[in-house]
Amino acid sequence: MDVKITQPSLPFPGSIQDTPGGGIVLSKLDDVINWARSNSVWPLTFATSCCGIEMMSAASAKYDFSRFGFEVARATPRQADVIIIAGTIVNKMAPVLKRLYDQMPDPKYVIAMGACAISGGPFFYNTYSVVKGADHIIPVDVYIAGCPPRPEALLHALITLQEKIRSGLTRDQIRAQFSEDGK
Amino acid sequence: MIRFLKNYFTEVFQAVKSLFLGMKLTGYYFTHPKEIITQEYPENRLTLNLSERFRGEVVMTHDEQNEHACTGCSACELACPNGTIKIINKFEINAEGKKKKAIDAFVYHLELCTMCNLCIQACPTDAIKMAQTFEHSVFNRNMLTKQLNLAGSKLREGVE
Amino acid sequence: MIEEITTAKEGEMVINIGPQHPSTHGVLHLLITLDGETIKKLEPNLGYIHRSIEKMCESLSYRQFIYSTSRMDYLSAHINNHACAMAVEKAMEIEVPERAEYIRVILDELTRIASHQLWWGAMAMDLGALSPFFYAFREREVITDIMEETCGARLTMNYMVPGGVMTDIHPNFVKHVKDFIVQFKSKIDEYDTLVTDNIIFQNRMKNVGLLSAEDAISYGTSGPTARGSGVSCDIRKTHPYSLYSKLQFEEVIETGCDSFSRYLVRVKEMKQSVKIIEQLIDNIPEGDFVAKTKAVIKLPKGEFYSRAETARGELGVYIVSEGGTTPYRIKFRSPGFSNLSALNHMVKGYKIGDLVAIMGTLDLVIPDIDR
Amino acid sequence: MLSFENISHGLHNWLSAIMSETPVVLIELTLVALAAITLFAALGLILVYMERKVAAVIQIRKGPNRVGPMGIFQTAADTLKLVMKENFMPDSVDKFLYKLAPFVVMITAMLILAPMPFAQGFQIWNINIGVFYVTAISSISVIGVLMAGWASNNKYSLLGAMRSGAQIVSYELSAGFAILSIVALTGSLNLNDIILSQQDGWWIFKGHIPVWIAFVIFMIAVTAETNRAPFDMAEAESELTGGFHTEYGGMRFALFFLAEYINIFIVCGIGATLFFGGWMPFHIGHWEGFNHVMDYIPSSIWFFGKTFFLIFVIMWFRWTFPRLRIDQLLNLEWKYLLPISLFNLLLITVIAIKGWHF
Amino acid sequence: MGNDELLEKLKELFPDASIEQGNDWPELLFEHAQVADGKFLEVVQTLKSTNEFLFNYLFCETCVDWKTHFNMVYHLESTQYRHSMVLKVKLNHEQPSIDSLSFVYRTAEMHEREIFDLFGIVFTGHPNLKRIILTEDWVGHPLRKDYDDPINMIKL
Repeated sequence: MDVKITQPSLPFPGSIQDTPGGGIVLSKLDDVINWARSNSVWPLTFATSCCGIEMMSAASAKYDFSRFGFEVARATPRQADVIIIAGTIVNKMAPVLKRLYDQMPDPKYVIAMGACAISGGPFFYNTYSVVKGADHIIPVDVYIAGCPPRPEALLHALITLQEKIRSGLTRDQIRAQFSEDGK
Repeated sequence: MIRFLKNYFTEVFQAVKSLFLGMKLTGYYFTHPKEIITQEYPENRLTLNLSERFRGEVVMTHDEQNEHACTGCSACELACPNGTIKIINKFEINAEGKKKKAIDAFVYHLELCTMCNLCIQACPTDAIKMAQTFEHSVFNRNMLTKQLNLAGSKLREGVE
Repeated sequence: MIEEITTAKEGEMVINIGPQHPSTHGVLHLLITLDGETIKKLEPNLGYIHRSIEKMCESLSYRQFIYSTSRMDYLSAHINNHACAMAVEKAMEIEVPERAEYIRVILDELTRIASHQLWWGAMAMDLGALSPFFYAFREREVITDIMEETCGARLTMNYMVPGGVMTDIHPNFVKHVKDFIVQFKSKIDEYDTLVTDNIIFQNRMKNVGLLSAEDAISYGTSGPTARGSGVSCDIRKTHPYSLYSKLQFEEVIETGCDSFSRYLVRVKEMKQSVKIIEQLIDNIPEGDFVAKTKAVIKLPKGEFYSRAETARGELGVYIVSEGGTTPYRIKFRSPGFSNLSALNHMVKGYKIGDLVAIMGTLDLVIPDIDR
Repeated sequence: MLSFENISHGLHNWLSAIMSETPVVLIELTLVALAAITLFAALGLILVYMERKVAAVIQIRKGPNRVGPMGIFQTAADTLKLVMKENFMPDSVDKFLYKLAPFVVMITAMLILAPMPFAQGFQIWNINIGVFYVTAISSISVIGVLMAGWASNNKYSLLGAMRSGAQIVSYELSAGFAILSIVALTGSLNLNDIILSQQDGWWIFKGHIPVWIAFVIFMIAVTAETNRAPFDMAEAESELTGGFHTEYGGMRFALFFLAEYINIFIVCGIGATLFFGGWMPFHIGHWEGFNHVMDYIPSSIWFFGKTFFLIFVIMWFRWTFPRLRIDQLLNLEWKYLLPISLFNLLLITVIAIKGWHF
Repeated sequence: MGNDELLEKLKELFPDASIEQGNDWPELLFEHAQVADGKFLEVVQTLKSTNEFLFNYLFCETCVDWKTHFNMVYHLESTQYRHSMVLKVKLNHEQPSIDSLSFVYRTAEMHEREIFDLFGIVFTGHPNLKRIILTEDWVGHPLRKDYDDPINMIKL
């Protein structure tokens, strides 16, 4: 029996946008700045639970997110660009997360990694202390589903985030654009 | 005194030796780039072979007539520990004029799913299975809520 | 909100370590009172990852609650699942097929190796050496690949079900495990060269974080933390479960009571785990991988306790059943919680740098502590 | 043959020919300043890139390879991003010191560049007390670190700064004694004279075992002085999150970051000058033919080659060893390195007086 | 010591408590009135220091809410003899309180803070009895059966 998968897999983010001028030589200053920002995304070492281990795996030699320049994990939010919410956020942690986010200088990005950070995931029902999605606390740019997502999935999310930074669009704009495309 | 000096120098020598051995090991890796084990995602996307058991997301299998095997028994919904699956049923009137239960929408919340495989185990008709996809990154959380049965799909004949 | 505690005496300084701090391996919050760099007092503040698993499990069926325990101590997910499955099996008096037991024990020990490897890398990273982390993950990735091939997930497998395991092992399982053992044995010496024998490392670890045997028992520590203090507490030896009574292996006990002996216990345990796997891998018997169970599991009325030795210590699963399909009350006695309680005792009088080393040797997993 | 010496002399002659002396000096000063800043930026980028690549290969991974060929623009992107980051200041900091600290650190790093002989006859300022100048100026950078730690109003920063203060002040002693041993051998404080004294062989080969000991002590001390692992007490990421620069972000953090690498370059440059003859090619005694062949390699390549080799060794340390504890660190200095270097200096003085070196 | 022998010995020692063989270990159940006024500490001290028992390892301490009463459950083990027992104390539901064991078993300090936090049981004599897991301003004790939080808890 021939079977096909119902959901067409998402188009790969890196392949959507052709950079004019073949890569590095860009015309506008904005583009140069966005290029720099997108290629230098320093994460905050912030992990609450299981997804943090997959984040460590993504840093490890086999997956090595340093290829994209992400390996400069900063322990202090003052120097970080992206906060990867790797794990569940509970009510007690929520103010701390908000504070960490506020301490980061602009421009800053947020990746919600895994089911817990997106929506509370396994702890959505019948729990009294779990925040049902980190985007109730801070705005999230990219969501990765999975529990926990593979290291490759994290890399995919980072590439997706790079695409967002390069496009120079705000969160709402890029959401609107992608909803129109029907993805 | 001599023994003390001897011990002292042995200790210093051992210490320096241990440091040197450590540097030798890292030096070995520095001079042997073949030890590098990095797999370059996304360049290796096409050759990336995930195990067939890898649980990436739940999908419903459809054949070429756009038919699936889900009877809407909601065994998966019951088996799911955290309400990832919602089955909305409708009643269809078939050729013989009988009312028959069928799924209207098989709603799957990928943002909640923990890939625990309990729904697949529970399914009596093997209508759903785990796919090996993992590139689920989206800008909008709503896009993770999916309807697994394709538009206009029907229950395959003979599946009860 | 983190509040400044202003009860410090003259000349003392109160520092918040965490909830976001690289060496707490998660979101642990420690309030430490310092005199210069010397720690006078330490008070842990938990709950930054308290996900109310115990409350949640009260509304999950006995098949479902196992998956949530993978998220407790995610580095010993298999062993957690094993303990839960054992508790249900004990209550239901299910006979687990021999093949399932073999698979379970092999996977448990692989999990233990993977957990200790991650600990080894993270511990070295805490002490400032960054390369060991990458070498440790090289071997760990091999294990996660084996897990993924057979169980379908890399970290939170949910592979053990009441009565056995979820699916049969992958056809390549045996071969890949053997390959791993060969690779592991050739690389384990590097661990010693790079870290164990290093003079800086030894100076950082020896005579630091002393925990006497009496204190270790009184503080309820278990696992390598207690065994580093000379307490025999390996559940696999003292209360053998599954196949462990038939296996030849040694309980690693070091009597140094300091950070270095806790370190040695873990490194040696990896070798013991390999020994266990070697005994089993060639003899996996044919047969069912899961016992026949009813679709809906109802536990008889009563209280059931099962103990298992995770990579961090003794995990207890205490189920109170009222005879229904869901537990009335479930309690996970997590090893990290008790081990953490000894931290205040261990760090008094040491420096901040030592605190990091001592916490490293306790191998804390915060979701395991908070549950 | 095109060399830095010819270029600088040519430029000077050309400028002198077309205008009077004062504008020439002004123009030359501007040019030197521009050149120094450019060199700084370039060195910072190259060293950070080198560090990341060395780390990657030691850690069996690939390292940055996306941004530009082999990832060579990675650090450029990082710098640009840091420059474009929000220029924020936490509320409760001491505003003046907070702003000043990164510049103090950066400017001291720049100042030490002055007497550095990059190539034959190519030096910003041929000062006759060069060695003294370098040791004096390099100790100012600790003030910048202390300022940063104090002004940040953060306990981690304060601890980091205090550690750094204790560490740099103590390790400066043995670094100083190691430098002095070469001064004792050459009898000059002028860096150029020191290089010229190595015409028939570098001190590391001429000076017997005591110079080796001095060199090892020098390497340990400068690793500590530049706050590099295994002596990165001041930052100690796993203990103090970021140490003295915990509260810094954006451009100000970039200045600290760059200054760290510039400092490494400078101390390695000094080390290369003192022990490996700076720009002096590899000469063996009076083997005229061999020496002549070696002279064909430009002097700037000799200097940078040696310096980068020493930088690599320091990076190698970093990616191999765990960090020391603060009290062990001070013990190492006061109980081992300082007595040894004092004794060693005595030995070298005897060698110098008796003329026992080659 | 085997479970049967242990059971006998315990019966001898505590004739007024109800003792039965549980699924794994002997279970010793006290009513709260039997161990009030510091008697509980005596009982535990006896169990810990009697040469035949030496229950020096408290490996699990928890509480069960039975709606009408609470049951404190202590799992004790002897690291020397490797025998274990379960000690239970019935507490009333209105004002549950019991002596703290934190000076007998150091590990009890953290466990009791957790139980205080999640069940609201007051441990008299505890050195530092305050919430450890939830925030200080949390209302209620979530592991009690009557706990309800319509805002945070979404029922499935």
